[in-house]
Amino acid sequence: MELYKIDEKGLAEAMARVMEDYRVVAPVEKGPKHVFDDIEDWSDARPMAVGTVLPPKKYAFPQRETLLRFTLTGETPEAEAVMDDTPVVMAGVHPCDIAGLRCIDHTLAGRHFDEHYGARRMNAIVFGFDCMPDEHCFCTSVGTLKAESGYDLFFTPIQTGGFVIRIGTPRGRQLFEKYFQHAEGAGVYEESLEADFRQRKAEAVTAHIDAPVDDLPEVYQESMDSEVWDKWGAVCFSCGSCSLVCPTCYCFDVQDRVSLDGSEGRRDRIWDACTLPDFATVAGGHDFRPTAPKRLIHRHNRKFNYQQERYGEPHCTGCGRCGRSCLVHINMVTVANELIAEQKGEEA
Amino acid sequence: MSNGNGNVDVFVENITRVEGHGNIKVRASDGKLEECQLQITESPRYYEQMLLGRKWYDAVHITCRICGICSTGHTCSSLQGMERAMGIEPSEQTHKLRELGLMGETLQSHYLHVYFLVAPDLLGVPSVVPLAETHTDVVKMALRQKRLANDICCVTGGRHIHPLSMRVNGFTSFPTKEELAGLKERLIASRDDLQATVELLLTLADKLPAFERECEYVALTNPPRYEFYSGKIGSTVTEPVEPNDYKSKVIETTVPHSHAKFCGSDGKPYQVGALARFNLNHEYLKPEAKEVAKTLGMPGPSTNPYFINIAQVVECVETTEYAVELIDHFLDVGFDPEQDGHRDVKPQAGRGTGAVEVPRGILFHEYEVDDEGTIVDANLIIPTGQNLANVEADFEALVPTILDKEHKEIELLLEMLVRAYDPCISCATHLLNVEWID
Amino acid sequence: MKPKVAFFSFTSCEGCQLALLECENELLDILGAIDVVKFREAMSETSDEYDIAFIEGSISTPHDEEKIKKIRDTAKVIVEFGACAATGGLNAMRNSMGTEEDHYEELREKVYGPVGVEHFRSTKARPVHAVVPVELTIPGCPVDRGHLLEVIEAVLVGRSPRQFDHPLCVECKLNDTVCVVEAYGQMCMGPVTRAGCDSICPNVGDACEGCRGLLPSGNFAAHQQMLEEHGNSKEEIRLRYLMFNAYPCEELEVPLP
Amino acid sequence: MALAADSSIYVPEPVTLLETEQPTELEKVFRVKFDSGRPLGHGPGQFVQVSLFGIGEAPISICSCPGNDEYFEMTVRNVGMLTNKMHQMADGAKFGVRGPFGTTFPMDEMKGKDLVMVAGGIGLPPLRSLILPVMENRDEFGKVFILFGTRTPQEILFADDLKAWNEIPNTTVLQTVDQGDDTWDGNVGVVTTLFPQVSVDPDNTYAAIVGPPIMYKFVVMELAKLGVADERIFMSLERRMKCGVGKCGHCQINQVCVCMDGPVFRYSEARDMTEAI
Ligand SMILES: Cc1cc2nc3c(=O)[nH]c(=O)nc-3n(C[C@H](O)[C@H](O)[C@H](O)COP(=O)(O)OP(=O)(O)OC[C@H]3O[C@@H](n4cnc5c(N)ncnc54)[C@H](O)[C@@H]3O)c2cc1C
Ligand code: SF4
Ligand code: SF4
Ligand code: SF4
Repeated sequence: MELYKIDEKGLAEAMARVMEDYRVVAPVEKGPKHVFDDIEDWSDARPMAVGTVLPPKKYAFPQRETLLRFTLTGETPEAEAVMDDTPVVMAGVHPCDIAGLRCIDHTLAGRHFDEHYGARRMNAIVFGFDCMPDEHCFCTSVGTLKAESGYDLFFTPIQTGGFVIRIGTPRGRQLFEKYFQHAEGAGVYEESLEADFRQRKAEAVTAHIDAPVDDLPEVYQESMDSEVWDKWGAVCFSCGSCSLVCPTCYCFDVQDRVSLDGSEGRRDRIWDACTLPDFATVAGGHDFRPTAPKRLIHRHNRKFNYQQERYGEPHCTGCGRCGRSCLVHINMVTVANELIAEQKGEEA
Repeated sequence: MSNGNGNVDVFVENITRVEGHGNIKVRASDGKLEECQLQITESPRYYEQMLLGRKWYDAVHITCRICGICSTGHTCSSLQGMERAMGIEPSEQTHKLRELGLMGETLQSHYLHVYFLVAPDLLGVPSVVPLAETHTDVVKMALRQKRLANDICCVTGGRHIHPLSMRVNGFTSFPTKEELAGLKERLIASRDDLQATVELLLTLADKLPAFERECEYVALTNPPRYEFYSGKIGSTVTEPVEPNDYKSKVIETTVPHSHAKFCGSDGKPYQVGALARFNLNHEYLKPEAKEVAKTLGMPGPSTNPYFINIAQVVECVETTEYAVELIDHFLDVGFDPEQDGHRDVKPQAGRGTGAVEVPRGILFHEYEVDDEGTIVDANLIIPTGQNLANVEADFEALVPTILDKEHKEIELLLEMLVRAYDPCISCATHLLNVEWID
Repeated sequence: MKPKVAFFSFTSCEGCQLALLECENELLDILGAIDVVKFREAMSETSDEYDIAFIEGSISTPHDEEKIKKIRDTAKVIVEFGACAATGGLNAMRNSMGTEEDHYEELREKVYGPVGVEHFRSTKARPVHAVVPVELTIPGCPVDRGHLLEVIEAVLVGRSPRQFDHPLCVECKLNDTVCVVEAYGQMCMGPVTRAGCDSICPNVGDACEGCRGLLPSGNFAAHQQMLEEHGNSKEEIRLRYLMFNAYPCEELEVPLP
Repeated sequence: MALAADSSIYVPEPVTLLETEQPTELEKVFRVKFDSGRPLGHGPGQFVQVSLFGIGEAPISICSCPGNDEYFEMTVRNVGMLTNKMHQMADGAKFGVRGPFGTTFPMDEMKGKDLVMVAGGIGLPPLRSLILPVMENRDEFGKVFILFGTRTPQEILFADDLKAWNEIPNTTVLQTVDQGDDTWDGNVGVVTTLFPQVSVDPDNTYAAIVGPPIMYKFVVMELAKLGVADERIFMSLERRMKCGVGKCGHCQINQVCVCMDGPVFRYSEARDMTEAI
């Protein structure tokens, strides 16, 4: 694969030109944290910032989205699908979030293709960026240290300044050729610098799951009755934060709104979360997951068991967001390690 | 009932189109006034008591709930009081942004009052609802203006009612450039609407009764500014005093009839609010506002309480222009989070009083806190409370002159008078005595 | 037939009625869809026939109690409107200052001056549903405009409005808002408070004070412990719970630190 | 570069309500046809998403016989806002339908076998879309037992059908109510109390179950006692659903989505799913 390099200035110039033609979003500062937001000036972007509140999935699958608009005036109500296919360049998507998008593709772009998601997703241009982990990141445990695909362009910072660039798609190549005049070809040396960065990144990861990710489905399947769930369930607020910030979660609720004169309306979908009370309640009041431990079991199993078994990859990408946002310190690594330890204890 | 021979017995229960619940009770026989009361029937709310034992940071969010209309004013006064109590001097940026919020609130309250509460009287309809059909353009304009005013409060305080981001010694968040620029654009565009309002009022101005009564007027003064937020407590009678010395100006007396604890300066009733501000500070109005005052036939001080409505329109112009000025300032210098100290407040024992001009007049919040920032004493003095004695004095002067009128007309004139003061009874009840009339 | 709607105000700041008047962009549409027959704050005409009664304010005097019962007899639908009506709101702060009638006499005297005339009695401040059954609730101090409009819409369409049986944290996340506990260790009530205000406080960097009321499903013990971990004293946490939620604490038997 | 899609899996197709019938206080049967004239083309056990603009959607099973090109039928219990609105609809009303969705009872596999069909309450309508084709091709199946339990005699659905089926040779309809009254002289007790009357060749028997969540465990125990293998027990599960097409996540049980991988499951699969029953 061809490799290129670009310095900071060249990148800024290229991005300025991209911004003339495209909507560009990237992590920006918000208080002491970062969020993905529209940018007009590349100097506002913090493409390497880890732990944005929400992952960039919100551009392919927005928090609130109108699916249909309908009119109620005629004899037969009429509905029209609402699609948004405005291209958006997402700059600063880290390997974990690239994996996150792929996980959501399995469902939303799988059987019964969701055109609303599809329209956005296919027009979401991914400028991946490498990053330095904080104490919540655990990409090395779930195989997302490095993105093999899923990006149009990927930027890794190198010690000599600037970035090396990899091109992941034909679309990426077109964009590269159109906007990145200041990039130069790179060679073995830069490749070693790239490897170097990744090496340092891997070493900086401090949170680790104590078992190979392929073993996890079994660990979780065997742990349905573990006391670990009761322990954490007892402090869980059932606030849904963990699910809502997760790059692989896609559950949603659907709500209709009608204008006050009753003539027209819309059908919206809004993110929902399986950790919230009543998520699984049906008519008659029966709740299939009535307690916090039961809901935690479901969420954690979705990451390392159910979806992993179904689609062949863990649906936790090691981004650490759920751990950062959980105010009672429930996180994937702690829970996984407790389950693993418990089973090792049982075996021994 | 008036029979045209000097006997009057008026009882208006639950005066409409005022904030909160109040009754008017007037009785006269043989041309002699026997009873004359503005009764407040709102349930007691115990705000001052509820503050005791709470922390310094809660005062603002509790007291802004005293009133839905002037919650920004309560917020500003509360913050000033608490800052003065704990010896904190916030940055100019903080003061100016609060002022912008206050401008929004003054505008929104005046618009609400003029269009929704007073205009129906002048146009001879019972409420704004029928106006939606007969005067659609006026109503739409009113809604547009009110919306703009509300949005100023929202952009500065984070919410239209009960501001959020205003804190002791700063703000938890600042407006964005886009928000400010948007407001400015709308404010400038609103000058046309304002002009239309002035013209509308001009056609109705002769409907405002001619009634004069000399009294003392009290408002913040801070030459050469038409002041709302800082300065001293000025008076048309006495020398100005510092807010912390408010007690030397505002005396709380207990009157024998139902309305105990009326505030009187030197024992006499006085007036606060738009007309008081105008009478004290009119020479410092911006040229645009001065012009409007002239157009509306009130170039200088007036003693006609019905003209409070005119003063309000003049203030709409003044606050619009001042808001534009403040926004220009922020667009120019931006916000510097470094200047904000709301996250590093260290409680300290002390006593202090805040004083700001809310739409209905000067509002005092006095607090005493201990060295852990726990509130040990609180005293809140609300404009409507200060005005009540004056309203009754107006009644006493007015009623004998209108005894020969029809009952309905007397009732309307009295109601209009009460409404002119724009009393905010939900505020006032935290201190007023109450008498329940069933 | 347009539904006839009446607005009533009890012990409150009347900010919630104002919140309705503040729906400037929608007000004309609302007036087109409903028939407002009583709205003292904005109109003089009135009628005693109505289908839907919006109630603002707490029930805090024997007279209030009588009045709300009369309204219940007339209205098909009662909407508790705003924190004071839905949870007792700030008014209920005084409930913990004592429960005896005498006590209120004393309080009243302190605040309102010496007794010289007939004061009317006041009782504990209670939400409307503590006195008469209600059909719908729009909590919040003040009510959220969006929620208010949604309920009006739902009533017109014949849909049951959303209940927001989940914590406020949900809306923080949907809004990409920085958590004020995570960022500043503020005393946020969000994890145990009913959502539906679009996380308006955290959005501007302020902690949720719980004005929409405690969630019956709230994990109060864990929440209080979490707040303590972030450096807030037991007393501060207790006061925070008793600010907007004095009545719900009683109603839900919430353990307080 | 832009991918333009103007169709959407969430757009319902217009249908017209032909007629309704109200067998019980809470339930109404809706006969419906697509305005486009297209047949629904459902299999036994499938459901549709009924869509009322302004209110929302709800999954509702088809209770009519597959293969009917004229119309299809649904039985709806009035429990909430959408179902309530449906109950208020007049003949000729227009609304929306998406589907059919979900898995079916395996008619072909069942051919030549004895059948035990167990329904509780509103579980009978979905089962009816299996019973009707079985009855139409009655000689292709062995013995058929239909067990139906409701809480009260007033809640019995499709009484005429039940009676007619019971007349068919080799077919037994057994009914029970949780609480009897003076109108009722039949069996009183939960549906499992009917099992002693069932006699089938267990190695050659298929079972189908639809009912309230609590029912499944006990019915499965009875079937096990009879000796019916887990592989030959089918059950239709109910979960909350927002989309019907495997997206919204509400109906997920372990690896599967009830809307897409179900609602009809083979018990040998459901058995190993921790949350299924
Ligand atoms: C595959 C399938 C087939 C079904 N077939 C039928 C049928 O043939 N006849 C019939 O009457 N009912 C059937 N149901 C149940 C029916 O979908 C619900 O009763 C209906 O969604 C309730 O909608 P509502 O708007 O009237 O009630 P709502 O007002 O939405 O809700 C009432 C209660 O139902 C819960 N609820 C919300 N959505 C659902 C949902 N999708 N499923 C279950 N509960 C929900 C809510 O939590 C609430 O507690 C079926 C359900 C499924 C999953
Ligand atoms: S695990 Fe944490 S973030 Fe998730 S619902 Fe529970 S308390 Fe909220
Ligand atoms: S489960 Fe947590 S760590 Fe894993 S991808 Fe989701 S938010 Fe990130
Ligand atoms: S700020 Fe408050 S409401 Fe928002 S996520 Fe944090 S704890 Fe929850």
